[in-house]
Amino acid sequence: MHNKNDNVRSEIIRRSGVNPVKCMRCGKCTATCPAFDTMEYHPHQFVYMVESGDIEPLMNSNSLYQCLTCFACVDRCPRGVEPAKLVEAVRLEVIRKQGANHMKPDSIPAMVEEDLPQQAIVSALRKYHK
Amino acid sequence: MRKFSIQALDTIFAKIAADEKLYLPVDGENGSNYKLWEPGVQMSDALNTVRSAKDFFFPQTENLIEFKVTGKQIDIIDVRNENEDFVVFGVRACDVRSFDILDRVFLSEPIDSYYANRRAHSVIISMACTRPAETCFCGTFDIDAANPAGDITCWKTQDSIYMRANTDKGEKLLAKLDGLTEECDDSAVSAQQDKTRRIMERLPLANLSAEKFGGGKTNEFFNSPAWKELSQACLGCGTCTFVCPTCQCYDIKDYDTGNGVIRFRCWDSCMYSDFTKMAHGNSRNSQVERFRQRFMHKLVYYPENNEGIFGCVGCGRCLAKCPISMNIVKVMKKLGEE
Amino acid sequence: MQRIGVFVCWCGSNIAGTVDVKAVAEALRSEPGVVFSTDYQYMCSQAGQEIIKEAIKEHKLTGVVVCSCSPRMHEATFRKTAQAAGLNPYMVEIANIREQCSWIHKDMETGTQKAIILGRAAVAKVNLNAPLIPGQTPVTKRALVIGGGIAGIQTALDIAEAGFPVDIVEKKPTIGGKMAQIDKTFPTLDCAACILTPKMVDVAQNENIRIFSYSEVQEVKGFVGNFNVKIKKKARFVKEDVCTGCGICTEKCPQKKVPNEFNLGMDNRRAVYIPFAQAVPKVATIDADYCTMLKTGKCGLCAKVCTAGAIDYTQKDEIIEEQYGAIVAATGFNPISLDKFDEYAYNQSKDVITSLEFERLTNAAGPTAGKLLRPSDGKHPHTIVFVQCVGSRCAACADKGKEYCSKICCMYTAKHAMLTRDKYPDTDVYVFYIDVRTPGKNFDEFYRRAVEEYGVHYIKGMVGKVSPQGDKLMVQASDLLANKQLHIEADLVVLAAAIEPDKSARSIATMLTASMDTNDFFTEAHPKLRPVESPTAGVFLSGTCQGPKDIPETVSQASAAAAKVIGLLAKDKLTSNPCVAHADELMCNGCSSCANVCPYGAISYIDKEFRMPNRTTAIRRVASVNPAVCQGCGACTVACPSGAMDLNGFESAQIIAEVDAICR
Amino acid sequence: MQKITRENLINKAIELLDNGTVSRVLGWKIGEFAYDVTPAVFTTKEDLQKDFIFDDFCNANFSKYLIAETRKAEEKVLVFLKPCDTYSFNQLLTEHRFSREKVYAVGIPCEGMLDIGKIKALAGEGIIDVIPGEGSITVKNLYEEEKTLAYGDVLTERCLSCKSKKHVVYDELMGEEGDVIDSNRFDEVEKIEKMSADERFAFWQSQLSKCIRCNACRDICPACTCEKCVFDNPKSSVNNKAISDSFEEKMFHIIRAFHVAGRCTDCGECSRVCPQGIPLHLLNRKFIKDINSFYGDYQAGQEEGSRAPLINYTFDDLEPGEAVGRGV
Amino acid sequence: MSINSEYKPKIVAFCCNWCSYAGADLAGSNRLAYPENVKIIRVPCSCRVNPMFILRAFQRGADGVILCGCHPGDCHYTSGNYYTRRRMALLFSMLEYLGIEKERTRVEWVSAAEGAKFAATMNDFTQTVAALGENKRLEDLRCKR
Repeated sequence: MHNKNDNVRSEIIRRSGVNPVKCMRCGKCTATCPAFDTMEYHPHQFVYMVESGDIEPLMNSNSLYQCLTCFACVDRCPRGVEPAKLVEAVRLEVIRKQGANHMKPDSIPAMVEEDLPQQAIVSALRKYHK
Repeated sequence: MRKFSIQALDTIFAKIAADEKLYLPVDGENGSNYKLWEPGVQMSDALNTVRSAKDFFFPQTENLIEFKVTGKQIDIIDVRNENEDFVVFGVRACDVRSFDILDRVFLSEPIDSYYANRRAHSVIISMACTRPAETCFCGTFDIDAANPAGDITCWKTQDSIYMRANTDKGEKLLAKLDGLTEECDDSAVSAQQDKTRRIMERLPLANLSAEKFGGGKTNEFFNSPAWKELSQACLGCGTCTFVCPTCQCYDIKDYDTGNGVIRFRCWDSCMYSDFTKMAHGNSRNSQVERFRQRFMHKLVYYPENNEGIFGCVGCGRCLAKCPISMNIVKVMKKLGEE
Repeated sequence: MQRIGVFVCWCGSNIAGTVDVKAVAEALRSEPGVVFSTDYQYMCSQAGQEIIKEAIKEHKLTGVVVCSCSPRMHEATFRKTAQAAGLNPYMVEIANIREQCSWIHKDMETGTQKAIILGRAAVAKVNLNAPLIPGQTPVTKRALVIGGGIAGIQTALDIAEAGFPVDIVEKKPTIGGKMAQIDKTFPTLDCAACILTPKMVDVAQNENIRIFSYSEVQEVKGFVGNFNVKIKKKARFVKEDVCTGCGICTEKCPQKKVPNEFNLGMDNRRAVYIPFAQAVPKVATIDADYCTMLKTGKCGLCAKVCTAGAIDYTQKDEIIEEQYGAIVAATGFNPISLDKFDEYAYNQSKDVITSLEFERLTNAAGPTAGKLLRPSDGKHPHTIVFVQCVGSRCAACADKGKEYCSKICCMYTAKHAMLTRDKYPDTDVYVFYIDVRTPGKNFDEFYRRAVEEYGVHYIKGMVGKVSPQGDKLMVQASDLLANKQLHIEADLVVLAAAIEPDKSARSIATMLTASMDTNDFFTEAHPKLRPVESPTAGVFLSGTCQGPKDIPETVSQASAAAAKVIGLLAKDKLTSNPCVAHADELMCNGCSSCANVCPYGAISYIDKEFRMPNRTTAIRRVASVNPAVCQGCGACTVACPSGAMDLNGFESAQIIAEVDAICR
Repeated sequence: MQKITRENLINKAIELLDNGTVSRVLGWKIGEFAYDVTPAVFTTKEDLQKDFIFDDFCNANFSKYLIAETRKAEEKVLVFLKPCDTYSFNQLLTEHRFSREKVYAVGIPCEGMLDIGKIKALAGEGIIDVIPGEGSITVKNLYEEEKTLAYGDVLTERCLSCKSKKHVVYDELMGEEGDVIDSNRFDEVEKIEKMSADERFAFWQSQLSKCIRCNACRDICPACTCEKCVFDNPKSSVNNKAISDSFEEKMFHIIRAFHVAGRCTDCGECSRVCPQGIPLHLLNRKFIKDINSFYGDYQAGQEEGSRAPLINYTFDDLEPGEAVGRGV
Repeated sequence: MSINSEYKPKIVAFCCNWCSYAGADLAGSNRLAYPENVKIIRVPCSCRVNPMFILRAFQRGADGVILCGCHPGDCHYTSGNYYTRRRMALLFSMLEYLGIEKERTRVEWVSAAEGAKFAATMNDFTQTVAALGENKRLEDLRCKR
């Protein structure tokens, strides 16, 4: 069951530093997720699907971009699984396949607004800059 | 008598060292000690080495035999390696005499073949003293520092070194150096000897006499009350014994290596509480008795068994090294008072 | 020279699977001292032990090496075997070739080689073993139970029933513990008070039991059979033997604003109080932190109204010293603090409560006289959300929760949900769970009744957030099976807080020299085979101080601990472990280093006359070890520079021989 | 400041003998040469006047002699203690090695003792007289040569980094009391700590390989007072009489230093008496330095009855893993 | 020094009976592998370990010595491991001062419940020691014949 996407799976696990096996399926991540409504796959599903190597659907899902990277799931998880990091890792997998950078450091000053949290820029750069 | 210029010293050493290992006193951080000569090694000018020359024949530890144990099988392994020729250069008169004293112990029946082999394979080149120290008292035991024994005797002057062979071994070695030395008379040597002997007379211990001691004096000294006073500061360490050129006591011990046993002998000291400890305990169970043993041996027991020759050569090492400055001179003076 | 027999165990395939046992037996046969060597499927079996016994007799063995499982498992077994064959039991050593070898190595060659080396080390040690004779010490026939909850009560009653005197030390003014605060018990729904209070009365009336309430253990010295304990009886400013428990003082006391800990602070009591009606001893206690008289010297009302004249403002803490043969730890548990779980708003809303608080809210003697009302406004809640595993199974948050499962929450939450629905059928009850764990007699049936008969909504998923909005609590949660996020408007949220050992347990463990695990639960001597004993001889474990437990389990463990204590107290003499330190007087110089490091005070000094050279004598100060007090740790052996101090069974020479054998 | 002289000490000793306070006097006895001084027990006025000496070579620390001396008789023995000797005295009392009641301790001042080894190294052999001067000594030899040497160049190693001129225990003090000194005694240790591991190994290998196992360091050491040393005890499995492998000397010196760790007062006698000139005090000082930095300053012998660091602990001591890798 | 992949250092592990030996047993029960070069010697308490034993192990050819005891505060004998901690801190510092590689000695606190930690510790220690190569600085050549 785990072998179909083993390479991608282990790469995601390596990149995120997350051990999805630690998950005890309590769903607290999903319960706490502010983006739940817009997401196709929810944090606990992310964890489970990565664990079972079912990564294709995740890569094709818009859920990747609905995650706000707010880390609520990371904070609340009683087992220290850190689902957001998995989402991030899958997102990177998609971005890296696309090749070019979507965002360049040079373009950042133009984006800076007073109200924009710095973390958003950092997250965006992480997401869209290879 | 042969002589050569002091500048040729290294050439002479190289010639000797070409065939045999050559050892000589070399200055180190902690005074002079015997080292293997190699090109570039300088001979020390110090009066004497910190450790005595007895190590050459009677090293501090020496493996005698080994047993290899495999399960319950024991194999005996011969590890002897004392059959190599070597030359010791620059031995002082006192240390040369110490070899005689050791010979009388190790070469009398039963002969200690380890010691005997080393002696047989050695050539001793002695060096006459010119600048004795305040601790020297070889004269007390009729040793002439200006005319030491040995296979070859050397005298060192400002510019030259004079050599005289005393034995066949010495002749042979000297012959080997023929091309590098020249024949000479002994006038320079005599002059130096006279000078040295005059200094010897002025030494603080020049008048120390061993007359009162010797064989047959056991009863006279054994029960002297002086021993208690003399020994009360003694720590019971083995410093005097281990720097002494004539102390010859050893212990034979087995070292279990885990794979077998190495049987070795090592110096022992009669100052130690477990010296000659036997099944019943210790025959000398207080420091007074142990202290007495060492000096009685040097001054009474040894001469008794060896035609009056004393077991001390007056080298003065123990005077310099005893942590509490107790020594044979103080013992002789105190006992001699009575 | 010893005559050593080597016995290599296969342990079925446990050892033989990765160790060539025949080769081990063969290799060890050629070790020095070994005269016999063999192997067998199960050395610990009757037949295996017979082989050892016969070999001891036939080959006149003086030492035995068993290459088998861990000595922690069967060392005692094989020692007894040897003893039965007439050999001193301490002439037996175990080479651990299972846990340390066959179980961790996969390769036969590797396993065999290592097993040989481990066996060799054991042989090297036995070569230096000497027969050891255990000492004997008398047993004080009295037990101490620390903690007066249901565990302590049951243990004390059982011991007392067997005829031995028992003292209970309880730090609160009454015994009863957590069970006294509980309303009903699962799965039978008996009233907790109805089944507990008769036992409390039994305790009070039992001639063999003394209760030291409002007391703490202050110091424990001694050892199994001979503990010397100092108990601090805290001043309660009421003469216990005079107070009739009439309660007049508790009604007249003008200081009314003292949070009532029995109701978890949900209502108030007076500065002088009796925790609850059925308290044992039923004696008032003055709370020095709140009493005006004690704080300012002005008031004295309680003394005036007390017809018995029991009030004594000058009372001081009292130290009682008593001897005990055995000590039982029954220190119990507490729910963890939920202060750090911001997401559940426990600190923000009065209507977010713990399960224990819920018990008090539903209890007839509680702050609401048994009516389920919201603490904030006293209204009846219509929607109640229960959250399980709050702080339990929490591996990522050691500062907040506990990694272990608290075991009892599933069942009491089902009980709460069921009782709520039973009494208030108009209430919607949700239970959020990760797993529902119901292993126990009638447990799953109970849970299913809650779902099937009482219509409790069990939802697989966790609550992510509770946010107070107006007088409601917005509960955001996930329903994992429906893959939905739920938003429930609740009136009351009940959190099943994890339980943890009582904070006092750590210091008590230190006094008892009993070990604890990283969660501060007492460690049992063996998790399976000696679950009610501490590794420290004479110290026993009862109830939740050893691990989370429900009431039936606690009671059975309490009785088990009592049985162990009775077994101990029934003996007139105890044989003590002979593996103790001993000083070689000839070498000892009396410097006191050893006595300074001895944790048991087992070393004293005597002036002894020694024969010196030449028929003189000298008096020297030398160490002397009390073998009954020494526990054999060996700290002294290293503190001693001369090597005069050595340890039986673990002598320096033996350990060095093992080192040599291993490094060979 | 009045200088305490030989005469002062002799008079004090005679006074105490005469009034029956003591029956014996532990003092320094004049020897063959200007520098050779032997510890001795004096019982009469005549002996004291004839042989008692107090000069720049009175190195010997009498504390250890008290163990044997106090066992000999019921009467008190008089002992003269230099400041550093008093620390050893206290440490031995802490370890119950002799009875305080049997000793009358007189503290005497010390301006530092001289090292004959250093003098000989600078002035050569053949010394017949050493004449003390102001800040220097004049050495005369057999060859009618004279040399003046600065005090600082010939002080013993331990006196160069003297830790205290204060007497921590005495019954009576002669002269004025000094102070504990902020010494530089750890400089040498730090120098070694700063070397690379290879250099450190090379340094100690070369030093320790000189050892001849004469046991002088152990036998002079006031902390080594075991009735029988483990290295002499055949039952200890580590006994050995002589060095026959480089391991043995390491074992001996490490264990010896460990056994006296926390008890060593840093009196420096070990290095002073070593016939091979091994700086053994640098091992002991390493332990002292570590103890000070790991567990807080501790001076063995400063206070009678104090608990040595190795028989003590706190709950938050540093871990062994944190103890290494600090100096380098 | 070239690191031979076949090189297997000899490791002596002193384990206290109550915590670490039980931890090792647990590692065994859980089948958590660690190198066979680790050999365990059972002592009642870590405080039973004399520095002489450690030096002895090196003398006899051990390449690394590790001492395991209960966590500070958990000692079965209350205080044993506190003494161990001081003794070993000083001993290890001294060995380092003498130029002995500091990685050859280690103290690790392993409880009876920490089978996994025991195995991980032994794996790590063995690797560390293997990287150093043979113990040359505290060897006794007589024992290597």
